[in-house]
Amino acid sequence: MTPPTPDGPASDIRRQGDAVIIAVQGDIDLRRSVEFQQEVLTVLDERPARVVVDLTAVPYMDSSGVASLVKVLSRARRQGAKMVLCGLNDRVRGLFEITRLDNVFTIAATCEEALG
Amino acid sequence: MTPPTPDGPASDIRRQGDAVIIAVQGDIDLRRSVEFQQEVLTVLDERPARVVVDLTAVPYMDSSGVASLVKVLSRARRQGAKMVLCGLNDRVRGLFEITRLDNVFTIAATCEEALG
Amino acid sequence: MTCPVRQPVRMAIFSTPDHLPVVRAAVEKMCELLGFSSALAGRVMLSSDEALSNIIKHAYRGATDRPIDVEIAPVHDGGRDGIRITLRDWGAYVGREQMRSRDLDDVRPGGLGVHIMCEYMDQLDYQPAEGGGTLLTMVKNLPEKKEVTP
Amino acid sequence: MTCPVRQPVRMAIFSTPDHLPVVRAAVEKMCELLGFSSALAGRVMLSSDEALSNIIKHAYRGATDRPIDVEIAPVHDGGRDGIRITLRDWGAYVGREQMRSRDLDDVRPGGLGVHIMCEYMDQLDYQPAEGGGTLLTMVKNLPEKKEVTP
Ligand SMILES: Nc1ncnc2c1ncn2[C@@H]1O[C@H](COP(=O)(O)OP(=O)(O)O)[C@@H](O)[C@H]1O
Ligand SMILES: Nc1ncnc2c1ncn2[C@@H]1O[C@H](COP(=O)(O)OP(=O)(O)O)[C@@H](O)[C@H]1O
Repeated sequence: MTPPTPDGPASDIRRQGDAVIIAVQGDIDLRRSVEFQQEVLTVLDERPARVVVDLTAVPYMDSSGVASLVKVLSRARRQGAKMVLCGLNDRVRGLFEITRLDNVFTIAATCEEALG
Repeated sequence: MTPPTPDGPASDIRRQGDAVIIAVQGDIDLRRSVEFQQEVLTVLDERPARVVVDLTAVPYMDSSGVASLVKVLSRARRQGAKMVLCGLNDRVRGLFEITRLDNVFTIAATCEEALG
Repeated sequence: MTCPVRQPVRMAIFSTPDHLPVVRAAVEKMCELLGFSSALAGRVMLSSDEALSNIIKHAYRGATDRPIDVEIAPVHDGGRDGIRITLRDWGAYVGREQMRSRDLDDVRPGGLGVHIMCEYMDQLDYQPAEGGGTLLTMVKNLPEKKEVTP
Repeated sequence: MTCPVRQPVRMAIFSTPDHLPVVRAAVEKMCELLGFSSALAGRVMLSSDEALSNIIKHAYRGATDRPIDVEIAPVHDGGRDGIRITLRDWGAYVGREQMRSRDLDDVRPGGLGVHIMCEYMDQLDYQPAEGGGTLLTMVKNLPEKKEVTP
């Protein structure tokens, strides 16, 4: 197994009640989105009732990151899991608005709310 | 008078007791150091007993910024004013260390201390 | 007093996603120097990143060793200041007509980049480049200047 | 898993202080991508900035419209990863011997740039460039890798 590269992903996964919280770190762009998608899909393999994607430590996201989240969302829906996004900074929130996906995703005002 | 440019200086000057505190904002590099020097020299023209240069909002400084401060320090000394630096981030502090000027300048651990 | 930036910065990168963060950093800094707000800088950065991603994905079909030339230029057009990003690739030219942004009501992954660029930039122009490839020019102007009270 | 960056990024700038923040942003981002700590990235950024400032001040005597070519390249030298910054100007060549860093005990403004670059970088090499001007190559290696426990 290859050791993680210095700038490799550092998603932090923890469980709380029936939810799995996945806290992503770093920019989600063309460089990172496929792997990010795989990380969340792996979490969904556990068949949790809820998945919270915490984007607090994501300064930047592009349309490939959004595309990954769309794929993940449809998988979550298929298996009856609730998926919530939280911790979006203004720029990332703007990206969901401009792509009119802010009403397709459940976006919590705060990560506390997402877990509530 | 030309209006300030968007990225122009935003040094904030206030007085407290016998001290003038000059809070600088933005990188102090070759682009900015001459003007920065002029700002502090103008403050010294008021002949304050103490000048506190608050670098809390200075993410980056190069050797031209240090050179400006050396010039300002020698002027302060000539007119018997005390000059204190505060708010240096790790990188800026490192610059004073590598140029062995950390013992030439009075560098306060915190800006509160600089004013005390 | 520092003066506004007048000259363009050019970058020559490869068609690898690895270089995208470096270009984004340069674009963001130029926007900041030109007086763009953080929100607006984010839009310019995203638009140029989407355009670069499309060159990598579509014009070069995922090859990571092909050249892309980037120019980041201050512009002063009709009294308004702004930024112009020019991207030149040596891939197959595909006209703007072929790049329809899809119906956003149809929620599916992909097909959002062109829509984002159109919404966020003031000008977006694809031209066949001399010697092959595509020249993409994107412009974003600063909002009208308010009166400055010195 | 994202892979380490392998290809160089090139920038073509003018000899204006206005372009320094843009190069710094690109250098800092490349350092970050290569796994440099923030402290070490700051040193590489400062060193390349000092070198560029010297080109503007000395090689071009303050002229702001002359070209400078910058290459920011990942290097893998003897198993150690690092970054190489190459700066090319078309000014008068002055050998490294002429650039003595001064006695630091003599506190006066200026004369600190070369000292900083020498202290902070692992390699610093000035060569006359083909066709005139100077080619400055600076290298900084990452600290030895620690064993990685997966
Ligand atoms: N630089 C380009 N070269 C060739 N085709 C392109 C280019 N940019 C976009 N396209 C075409 O336009 C379509 C829409 O692009 P975009 O909205 O960015 O979505 P996506 O890249 O996710 O498909 C692409 O699928 C592609 O067919
Ligand atoms: N790129 C260069 N071209 C010509 N001369 C240079 C160059 N870089 C440095 N020098 C010479 O070396 C001296 C020391 O440089 P430095 O330590 O950076 O201090 P400073 O630039 O403040 O004088 C300069 O004064 C200059 O004479």
